[in-house]
Amino acid sequence: MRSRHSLSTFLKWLLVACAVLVSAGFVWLIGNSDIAVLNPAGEVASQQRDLLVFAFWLSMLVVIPVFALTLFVTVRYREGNKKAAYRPDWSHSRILETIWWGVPAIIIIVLGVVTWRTSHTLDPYKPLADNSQAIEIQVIALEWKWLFLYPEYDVASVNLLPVPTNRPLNFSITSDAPMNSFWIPKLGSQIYAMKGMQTKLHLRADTPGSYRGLSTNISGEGFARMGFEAKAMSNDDFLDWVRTTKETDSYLDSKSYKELAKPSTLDKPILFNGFKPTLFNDTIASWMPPSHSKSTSKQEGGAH
Amino acid sequence: MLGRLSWDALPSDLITLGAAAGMVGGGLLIVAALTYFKKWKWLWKNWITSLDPKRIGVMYLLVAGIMLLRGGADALMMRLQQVTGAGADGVLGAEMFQQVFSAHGTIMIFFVAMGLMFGLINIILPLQIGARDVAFPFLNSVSFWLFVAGAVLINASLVIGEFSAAGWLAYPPLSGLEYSPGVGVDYWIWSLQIAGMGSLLSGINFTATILKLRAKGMSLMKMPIFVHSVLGSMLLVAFAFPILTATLLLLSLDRTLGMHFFTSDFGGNPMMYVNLIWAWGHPEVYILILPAFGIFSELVATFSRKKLFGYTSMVWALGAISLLSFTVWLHHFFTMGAGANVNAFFGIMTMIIAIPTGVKIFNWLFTMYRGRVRLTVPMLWFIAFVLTFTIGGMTGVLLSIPGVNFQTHNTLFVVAHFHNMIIGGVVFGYFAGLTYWFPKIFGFKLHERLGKAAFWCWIIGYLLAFMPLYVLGLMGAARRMDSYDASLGWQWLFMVAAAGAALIMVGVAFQILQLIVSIRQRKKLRDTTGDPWDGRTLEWSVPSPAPVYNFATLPVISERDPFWEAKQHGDTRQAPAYYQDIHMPKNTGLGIVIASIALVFGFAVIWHIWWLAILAVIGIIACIMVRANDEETEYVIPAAEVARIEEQAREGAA
Amino acid sequence: MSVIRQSEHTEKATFGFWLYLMTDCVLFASLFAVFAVMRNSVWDGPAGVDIFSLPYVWLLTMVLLLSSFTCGLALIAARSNNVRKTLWLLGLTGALGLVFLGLEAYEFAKLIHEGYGWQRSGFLSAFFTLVGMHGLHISAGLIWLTYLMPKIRRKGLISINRKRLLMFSMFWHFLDVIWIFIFTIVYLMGVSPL
Amino acid sequence: MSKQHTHSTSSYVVGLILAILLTNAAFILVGSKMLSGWPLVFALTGLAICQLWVQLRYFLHLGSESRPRWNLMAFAFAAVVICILVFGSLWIMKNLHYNMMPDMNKDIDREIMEKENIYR
Repeated sequence: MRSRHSLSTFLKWLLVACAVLVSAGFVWLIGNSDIAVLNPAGEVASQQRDLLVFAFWLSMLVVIPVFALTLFVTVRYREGNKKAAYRPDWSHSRILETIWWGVPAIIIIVLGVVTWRTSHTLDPYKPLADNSQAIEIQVIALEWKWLFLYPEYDVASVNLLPVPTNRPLNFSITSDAPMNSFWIPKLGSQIYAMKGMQTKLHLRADTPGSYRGLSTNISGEGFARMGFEAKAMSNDDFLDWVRTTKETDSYLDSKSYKELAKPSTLDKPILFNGFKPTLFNDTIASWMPPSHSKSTSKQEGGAH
Repeated sequence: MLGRLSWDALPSDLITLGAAAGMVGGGLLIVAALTYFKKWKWLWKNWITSLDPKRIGVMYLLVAGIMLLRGGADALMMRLQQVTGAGADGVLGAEMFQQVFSAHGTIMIFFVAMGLMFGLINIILPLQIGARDVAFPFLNSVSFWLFVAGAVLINASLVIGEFSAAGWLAYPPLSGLEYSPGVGVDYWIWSLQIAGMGSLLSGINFTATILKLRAKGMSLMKMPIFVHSVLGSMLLVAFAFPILTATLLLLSLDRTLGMHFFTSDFGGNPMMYVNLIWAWGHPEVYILILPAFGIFSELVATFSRKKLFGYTSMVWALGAISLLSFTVWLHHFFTMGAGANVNAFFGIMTMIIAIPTGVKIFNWLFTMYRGRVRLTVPMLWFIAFVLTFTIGGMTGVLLSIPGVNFQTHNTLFVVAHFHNMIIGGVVFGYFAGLTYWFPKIFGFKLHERLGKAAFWCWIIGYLLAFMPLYVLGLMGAARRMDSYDASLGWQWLFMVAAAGAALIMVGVAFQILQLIVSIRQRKKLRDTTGDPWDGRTLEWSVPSPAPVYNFATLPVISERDPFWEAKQHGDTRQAPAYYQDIHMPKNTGLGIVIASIALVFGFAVIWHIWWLAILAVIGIIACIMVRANDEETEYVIPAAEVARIEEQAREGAA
Repeated sequence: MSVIRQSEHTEKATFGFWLYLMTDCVLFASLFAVFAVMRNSVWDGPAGVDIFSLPYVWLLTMVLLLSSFTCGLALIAARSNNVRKTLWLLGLTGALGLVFLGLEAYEFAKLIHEGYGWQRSGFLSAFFTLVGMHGLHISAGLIWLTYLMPKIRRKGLISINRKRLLMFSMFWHFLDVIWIFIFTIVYLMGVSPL
Repeated sequence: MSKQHTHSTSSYVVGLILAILLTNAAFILVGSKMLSGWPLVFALTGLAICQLWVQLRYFLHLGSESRPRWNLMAFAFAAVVICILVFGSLWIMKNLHYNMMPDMNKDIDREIMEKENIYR
């Protein structure tokens, strides 16, 4: 039985090779700080990393037995192995079937409870439970750059998002472009940016550093170059940044906004020492019925 | 007169020009060859006008194979772009790259996966339920030709005009007139609309076939699992595709008549589009995977020489998956901001699907347990499927948790996940089914060693191509990006992925080679018995290739795996006492005519040639009336002829 | 063709046709969902209450209901092999259908004339598409009828014509079923703001 | 659909009368302004579903076929899918709309904070 021999040798080596590759992969994956999602720098992203890891190991409860069983039955019950039992009509076992309806069901119940709870605790709309003073940031997705407005400090920037660490970041997000998705992997949770609508996102940066931000939703030709830099710094440094930005001499009014909103990509961030206070709401209102800007009490344009 | 159509619509850049020239040239070459070898009449009589589901099935497989090459070429170009896009524009540039990946997704789902699925269903389903035909043979031909018309239209965009650059599901407002004023999105809409109409008709057709044409005695719980899986899948087609039809209709009304369903202003609501397209899109995934599950169930039992384990569980699992697939669609847009309750509900519904799916996997493995497992090529696909699909299922469960999804949505992690399911599940399943049933279709087996070579290229290539994407996704790489900062250090991972894609293409080359070699060695590989694998279900009880009428006398069933049981009792291949006349549907060319007119209609609407569109509508109505007028749609195979054919087959086997 | 084979054919065909009608239900359901979502998306334009006239809709409803009724009677007449009566009732069905279509076309024309076309707002787009889709089906039914009636006149109520008639009646009743939801959701709920 | 021999003119007449009654009830309900808001919506939906049943029963003779009743089952499956699609879409869109309206965000913040027991 030459073929049987070569088959089992082959499978043995395949198994060893796979095990080595997979473990090497894991070691590399865990040790590599480039893996943004697994190396969070903010409160929300940390919780999400923990959730990811938890769910991963939970599903391993099924994955590992399936892998082991697959290899076992393939090798053990291969046709050449006449020593193995053969029962061609055995096709039903209440106990076994109960096990594999039951065990996955229990795992899913556990995961379901966790999902229900974390969907609420990690809801992007939920303000963080943090007593330090939150900072409001308005975000407008443009073709193809990100505009950040700091209403409390009256400064604005494009493709640069300086934030203080250890203070809740309350983002209000809209778009003056096709649908985009606002995401800073190291800080956590992305959410869509859409015209005439406002979405909310609550994050916090815990470690100072420079983090990559991007749009994950295709929004036209320049979409891949729509990245920005989120700079987390101490509160003092942040206030310093506000102060220096205040000293520049470009103001963002309706006219310069219109210019900025034209489709283009940028190589360098732009800073503004101030902006028209109603800019964010005006942008949303420009995609709402004319009556909306006149009287905000009347609600129209959507489902009830 | 010609709407928006002008000379400017012809391609101007080199890559498109080359592809277009290649396509047109290839077409001309085929036409020339057919003319030279005087094969037109043969083609018309035996194939184009045929209403035999086995022939229609083969044509589906052929078209799907050709489209696989096109979609594969797109995939290679995408990988090339992303390898060269590290801090640079890359070989294609953003605009063309976006067209390429939009075409890749659309083609692979609608014209490769759906084509392989309908091909195998057409060939095998009537045989497995002991029927001579499908419920509506003419409708079947119309469905197939509409599918071809859709495929032609999507390829025509390469030569005349442009294709959509808005992704395979074309979210507005990007796909609206405001941001995509060209014809690209219209090509996308109408090729899907036409092919989708064909799929919808097929869904109705096969549902009716299964429910009305089963052999005597084949109750629902005695049907082969493949038939169950097709029933689930076809019900989903029948009830999910109308949503697609409606959604595409509304988008095209926005674009052509200036309506405001999904526009940003005048009260349009793009979120409704996302909602609707996924209400179709999620069941669509299950439409593709269910028949693959069915195929695996058949071949695991056959190649383990053992009854399928837990038949009843399998049926309930299929039913549960079919129904649940309609209740999970929001998990494709957790990040739109619907709130915690909605997200949690749809997340949990999604996870629940993992339970019946897991049950199926364990049942398959326990079918092998205490069996005699032959590691043939279909079995290799199966084992690879179990391993990859389990990984894909695991990442799917991760993605279904909203809290995790917020960190992985729209990244390459998602791309890796669904390729895991679609390649590892759907494609492997259909390849396994193709190898398994090939002798029944053509009368000879496929070359085994070349099949194994193709398999190893596919599986290793697949791992190389998609495992790096999981990692890239976790690194924060968005899907569909044509370039990225070189400093991110992603280029080598994209190179590995590109190498994997290339290896998959080598696998495809092996498959083509396998086909050629098998045809050349068809005498050696001939299946004389009609039962090359020691099969269990009815399709193996007839000669290979199956005669046009499938069964000389319609079988009567008393248990599951009827052919296996018959073999245990030794009563197969007995000539019946007498034969009867058999009624079969006559050939008709109206199917291809209707589809051609539909193609003209689609083209006319895309380019705003309104008079032509109106003419086409009139033409289609006229064709339907002509068909309705035709009251002699069947011909008779006399009993003596049946006896002669059967006798010949029996001699061949002896 | 033998009697048994013909009845098998009819059963298969009517079941297939019923399945098609069910898929059409899902198509309409999608449009209803869109309408329900867009009913307030009037963009400062008219809402349902401003443009719908209930007596007019009532008239439309009655006309269609009657035509559904006469279609059913035609089926019974066909069963008792009364060709003349069948044709007469089918003619009435078609005439009522035509009246319905005319009334609907007039309503559409009036709205467009007043400047409330489908381009005006998301609400009006949804209205025109949903009601127009129903109208399109009615038109298809009328075309079917102009094809079917000469057939019955020429060849009488042979089995294939009976099959055609049965399928037509299913289609026509189905359109009346859809209309129940159109007059309820679009018109009646449209004039009573939530 | 195939076994319709038991149905006669009377079936259609009954159907017609019931349908007219139900239709008129719905129109009168709205015209007389007896109800408004959600109660009206529920009443109208109820009347529509009654009429749906009437027309299916008396015009389309659904449910009178011999077993297995595939027509009825197909209808039931379609009804389930339609309910999931329509009510699912409305639920999703209502939530999205609520969360997207800029003027409502203050309310949303407060609501979530109360529900999640967050105090500042």
